[in-house]
Amino acid sequence: MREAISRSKRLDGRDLDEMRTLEIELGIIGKADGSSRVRLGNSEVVAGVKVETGEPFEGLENKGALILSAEVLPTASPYVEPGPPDEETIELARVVDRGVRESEMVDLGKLALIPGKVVYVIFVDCSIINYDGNLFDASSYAVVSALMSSKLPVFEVQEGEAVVNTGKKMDPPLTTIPVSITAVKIGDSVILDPTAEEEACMDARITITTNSEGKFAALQKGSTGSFTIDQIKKAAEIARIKGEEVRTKIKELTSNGH
Amino acid sequence: MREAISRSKRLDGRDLDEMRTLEIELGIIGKADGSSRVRLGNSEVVAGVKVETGEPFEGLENKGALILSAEVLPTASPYVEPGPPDEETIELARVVDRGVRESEMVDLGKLALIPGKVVYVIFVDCSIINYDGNLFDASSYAVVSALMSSKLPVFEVQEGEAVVNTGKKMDPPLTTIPVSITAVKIGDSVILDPTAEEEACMDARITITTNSEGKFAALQKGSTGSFTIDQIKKAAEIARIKGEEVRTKIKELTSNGH
Amino acid sequence: MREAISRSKRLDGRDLDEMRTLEIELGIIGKADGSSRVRLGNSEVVAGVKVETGEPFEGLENKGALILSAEVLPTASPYVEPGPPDEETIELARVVDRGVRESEMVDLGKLALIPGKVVYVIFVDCSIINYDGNLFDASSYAVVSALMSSKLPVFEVQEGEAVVNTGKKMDPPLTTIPVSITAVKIGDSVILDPTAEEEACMDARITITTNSEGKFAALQKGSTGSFTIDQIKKAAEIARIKGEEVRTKIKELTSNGH
Amino acid sequence: MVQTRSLIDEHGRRTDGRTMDELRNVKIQVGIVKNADGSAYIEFGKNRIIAAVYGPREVHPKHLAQPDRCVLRCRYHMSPFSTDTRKNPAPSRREVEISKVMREALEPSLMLEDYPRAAIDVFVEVLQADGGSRCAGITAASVALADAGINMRDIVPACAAGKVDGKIVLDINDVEDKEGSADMPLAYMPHLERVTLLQLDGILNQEEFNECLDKALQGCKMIYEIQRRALIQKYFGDEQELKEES
Amino acid sequence: MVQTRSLIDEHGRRTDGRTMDELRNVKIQVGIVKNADGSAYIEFGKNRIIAAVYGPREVHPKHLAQPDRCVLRCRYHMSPFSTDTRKNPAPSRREVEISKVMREALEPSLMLEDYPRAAIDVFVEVLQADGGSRCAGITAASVALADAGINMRDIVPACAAGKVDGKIVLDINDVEDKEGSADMPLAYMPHLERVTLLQLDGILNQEEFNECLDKALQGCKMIYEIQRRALIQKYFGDEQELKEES
Amino acid sequence: MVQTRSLIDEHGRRTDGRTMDELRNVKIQVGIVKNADGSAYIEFGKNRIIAAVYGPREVHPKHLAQPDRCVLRCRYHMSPFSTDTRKNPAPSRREVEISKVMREALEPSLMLEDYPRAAIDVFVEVLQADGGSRCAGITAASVALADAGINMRDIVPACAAGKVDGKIVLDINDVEDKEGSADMPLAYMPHLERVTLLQLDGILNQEEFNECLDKALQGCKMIYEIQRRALIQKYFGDEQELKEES
Repeated sequence: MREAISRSKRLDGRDLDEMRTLEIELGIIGKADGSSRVRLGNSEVVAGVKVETGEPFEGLENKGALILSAEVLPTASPYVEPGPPDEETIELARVVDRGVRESEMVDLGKLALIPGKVVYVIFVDCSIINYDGNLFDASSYAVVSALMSSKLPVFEVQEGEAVVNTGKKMDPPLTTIPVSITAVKIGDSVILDPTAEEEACMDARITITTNSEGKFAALQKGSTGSFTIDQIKKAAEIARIKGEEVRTKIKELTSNGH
Repeated sequence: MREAISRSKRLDGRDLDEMRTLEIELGIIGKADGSSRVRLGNSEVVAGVKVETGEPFEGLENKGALILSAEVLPTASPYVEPGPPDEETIELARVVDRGVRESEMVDLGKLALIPGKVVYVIFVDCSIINYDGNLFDASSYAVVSALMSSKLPVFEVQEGEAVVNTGKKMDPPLTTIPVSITAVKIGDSVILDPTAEEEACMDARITITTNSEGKFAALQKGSTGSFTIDQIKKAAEIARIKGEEVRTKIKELTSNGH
Repeated sequence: MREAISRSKRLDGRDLDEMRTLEIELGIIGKADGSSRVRLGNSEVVAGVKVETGEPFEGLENKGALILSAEVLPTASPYVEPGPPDEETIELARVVDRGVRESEMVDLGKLALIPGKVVYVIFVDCSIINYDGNLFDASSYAVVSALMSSKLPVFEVQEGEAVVNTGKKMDPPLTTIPVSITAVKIGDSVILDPTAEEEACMDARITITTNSEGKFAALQKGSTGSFTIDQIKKAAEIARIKGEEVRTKIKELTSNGH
Repeated sequence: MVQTRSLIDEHGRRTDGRTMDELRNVKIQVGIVKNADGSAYIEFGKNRIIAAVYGPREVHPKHLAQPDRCVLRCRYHMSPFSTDTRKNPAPSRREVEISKVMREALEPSLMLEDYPRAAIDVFVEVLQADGGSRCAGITAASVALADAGINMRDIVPACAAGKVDGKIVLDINDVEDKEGSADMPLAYMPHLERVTLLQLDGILNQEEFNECLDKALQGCKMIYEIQRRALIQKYFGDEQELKEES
Repeated sequence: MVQTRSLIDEHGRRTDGRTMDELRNVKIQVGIVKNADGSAYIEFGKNRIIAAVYGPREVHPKHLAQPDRCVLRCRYHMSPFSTDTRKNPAPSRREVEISKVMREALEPSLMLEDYPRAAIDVFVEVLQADGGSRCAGITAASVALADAGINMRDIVPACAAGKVDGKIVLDINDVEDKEGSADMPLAYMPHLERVTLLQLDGILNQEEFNECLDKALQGCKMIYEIQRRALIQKYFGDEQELKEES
Repeated sequence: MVQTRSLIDEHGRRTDGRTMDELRNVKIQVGIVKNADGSAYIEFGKNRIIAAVYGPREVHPKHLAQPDRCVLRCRYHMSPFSTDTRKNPAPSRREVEISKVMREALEPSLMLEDYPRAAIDVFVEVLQADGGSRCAGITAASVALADAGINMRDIVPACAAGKVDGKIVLDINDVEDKEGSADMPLAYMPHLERVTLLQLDGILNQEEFNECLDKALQGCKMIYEIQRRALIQKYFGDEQELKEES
């Protein structure tokens, strides 16, 4: 494969900078306040949004809380062991979280109820059903589209500081659409949206998230190889351009029926 | 053994539908609000009831909470590893719990203090000291007799919603006596109250709990074999009849000194 | 080594009842409310004091809470596995705790804020950086000197039972200086302040803590050997005498810059 | 269980419009998890469940291998967003118990002696939970095992019956489970005529008990047909199905 | 420790009516856990404790085996109903420490070199806890080890002494432990004359320290007699005991 | 990130008095953990961090060993007293992630193929945490690896740049991390000219992104000098250093 890639060929016929087909299905989990099933090639992720009330995080007393988790289900590949999240899954969840959080996609400042005491708590959980590479982007797109399609319960503060669910629903206060683009280096080539096979022989990985204005919001270099400064600057530029393409696609796929 | 059982003989000379001797000793744990030591043949279980106050379960705001746990102590057999409860012990605790809960033995509706906020919390914990088969029934009888012999502390709600222990004691609000009967299938025979040796070669197990009216309240098929529909209907009938016998025995053994 | 010790010689040239050099550096963790780095020979421990408010312990409603933990860092020796504290580390933390607690070094009765509800909570945590024997004494000296050098935040109870940090600092209410002395038996000899090498061939260990009045406050026999009654009485006497020497040393080392 | 409102109307219709003997909508898709050796996705009422099978394969750690048979392992797990209130992702005691009875419900249908020293893993993920998720999970898992090509003695459909407003009804949904008075899940091998899972929560007299058992059995036979069609659909396509039906 | 009320009256009687040198009631039954290789049940004041021994037996995992001696393992555990407030069943740091000192208290009495590559497990379950449960547990465990036929150099009785109302007293109970000013548990091999466990909580001067140690030692000797009788009772019955006493 | 007060004054000075391109005080001591094969202590602003290396050594459990290379393991851990509010000693998700990226930042610098079947363990303990503890930890760990005599292709310095009050500045401290608008930690092998760690939190446009990257790179080169001197100091003493500088 390394040899093929050095000649700008990929096993599935894609160009080096070509993403796989992205499919998004919304609302598949009726019990969730928002949900999405994303297929990026053969990688498949279901994300669900659940909204409750709870205490704010320390130091962020006037903001709603956003809590993101991921589980790579043992259905996803023969190599997954059921159990608490391992190092890689923790990194995955934290990188996806960082894209959402640092881009300030959700305006958490609008989700406090009683500052310092009670705020909206938004759980976004990802279940990875099938693994065929690039879980960073697949999970990120699932989370972003689940949030975009979500309807939050409207809570109200009553006298005596009781917080009640009014039964009404509202759109979440969203400000931007963060899109992550993951590239991996194999030999001297840098390719986008790697499959499981490609990840198995990658030297290094880089995931770059941009917001709707094309600004960078988060970045994570991963794996045990290294990049030159130029490779990184180039990857950033590609992430900006490809990110905009994916953003357009996500908008299109999530606007059906909205 | 399979051969002997097929000729309606058991190693300990019992008939196929004969239970082992049941002994019940009450009040052995003075610090508990109720306690019982049950010997069913060589299987031995100590159960203790502890009553505290706490929050109700979600969805059951107007009811006391009943929490049942079991530990198979490493004293019980050479094969027990100390540690958190395994799959079998969790099943054991949940099946015993189901018999008590579904028969509504304890009228939990009478054990709320401040609905939605503070209720009686009844812990019933089983320590299995020696294992010689049929822990389901031995633990169930220990739990039921510990509850029957228990005296609950009387809590009172004072002004300002403070809950205080009055120092008084009361009988628990009991409505029925659930009795479980466990049968196992070995070859084509169905035997009651299996020993450890018999369990080692069983194909399937069924535990059926009846209440004082002879109605069915809970059932659990276990192990990797299967039953015919007729075997189940017959087991249900036997559970009703034998259950009544055991109920009479439990009443007799727990009435001493009351 | 056993043979040398039987002739009253130690590998590092010390007398049987001679302690190694004790070094104490205070205030190295500016973010802590008190801190200390102790070197006893090549054993090295950092202790930090953090003060918060919280609920009192059950049965001790009118007292501040003192919570002591220890971690033997994997830096400390090739044989330490990272992970939750093992049996030996739990014993270490509990023995150091007992010396501080039973001597009533900190007058916890002065650290309640709203009796039964809110009290000062003093965390003292030890990180063992390098292991060369006698962690009991090294950790104990680190904890005691960190407490001696600590400045506690002053909390105040305002109307409506709100507890606020005033931003002021106060000395902790200390009553005595507990000092532990650890002796180990190798063959028929009893030696003080063992190195790692000496501990590796010890038969039994005894740690005795005295207070500033020379009274005994805590004792722990450890390891799988045994002592005669006379050996213990003698060890107690030595602990009193050597304890006073170490106490003088600690006072001296902690008074610099105070 | 608390009886708070009428769960069956004057026309014998239940809260979701079903008659007493009617199943909820059940849809099974075979082979939807690309990496698995076999898989199935089931919609059973509002249940949304994926079952994936890996194996027969090597056992890790090796000392768990059996010299004369295959080890069957089973995990029933609920995604955090599957329930009304968010579920903690760590396995609950309930999930541990269901994993056990699910394994015991599937094991009699498998020719485990054909794969000595190996293991088969069945992973059941509940993406959305409605009443009867364990029955739906067993139903999907049995189809996934067939899809994986495991040697089987029979397929295992599962279905519950229960008591609601004093009547025995088929296939208890979420509301009926919470507010009804009894729930009896059953798994049954239709050709071998054997019960492989049976549980009961709630009060039934002897007559009701037998009626409930028989009704759940009928449900299993209906579920079996749906399992069969889903497998035919996968392996022979729509055409074959039409031919067969004609 | 808090001194809130008088724990010794004008006649030198303690809260439970004992004199300063009196043990609580101690009763030992040998061999009560059917499956164990050795076992004992002890009532020591209000303590109700079971000790069971399994071994010598194979070690799992194998790499823990020692080529030249037997591995001794020990678990001290409290049942959830054993204490005034319900105890969480997960082992506390206190239970971990007591398990360790208990093992170290028993090990010197055992000829572990006689069983290379094997393990002996001692399980001590506190069904009801009173003051001195670690001493009662060691006492019962040592009898259970004898009952299991393990080669022993000595039996290990254990007993505490302490300081209450300014006086050194034998065998501290629950109230005296909480409200008294010092507690010193001791385990002692009476024939080898060796201390195998010693701890101290609370303040004693040198003189009191020595008095306390001597008093606990006397307690151990009294406990030893009770251990001996319990073993004779088991193996030779009442008759033998009567003969011997005559 | 919240912008609440001015973090750069009219003279271009930051809250701790530094200019835009100035590092905090960095001090490295080599070889301070006696038992370790290599170690370093770093003070980096208010960070106080110890890095210790054990290995190359045998791998436990053995099945983790690699036939053709050494396994590198890395733990980043914070002492409970290292942070403003006491930190729970159990490893947080943040610590797990940092342990991973730290390992990946160090691995390209090591000739792991020289030690087949072995393991090298790097333990980084944060005694006091300030902004940039991961960079300080990598910096110290790389020195500790050199001190352990591991075959290396390069040393790995690490340093962050970020955006504060609309300006790109070097080496973000705690306040700037919390109140600034972007933080970009970088680890860089100065001779091989390769980036081994890069992260970004916060908003930057393309130009700022490149500026930030370049600034962090300059920081790494400055840190590298400090690493080099610390190692020379250890191995050749002050004299050598003076000679070299003259």
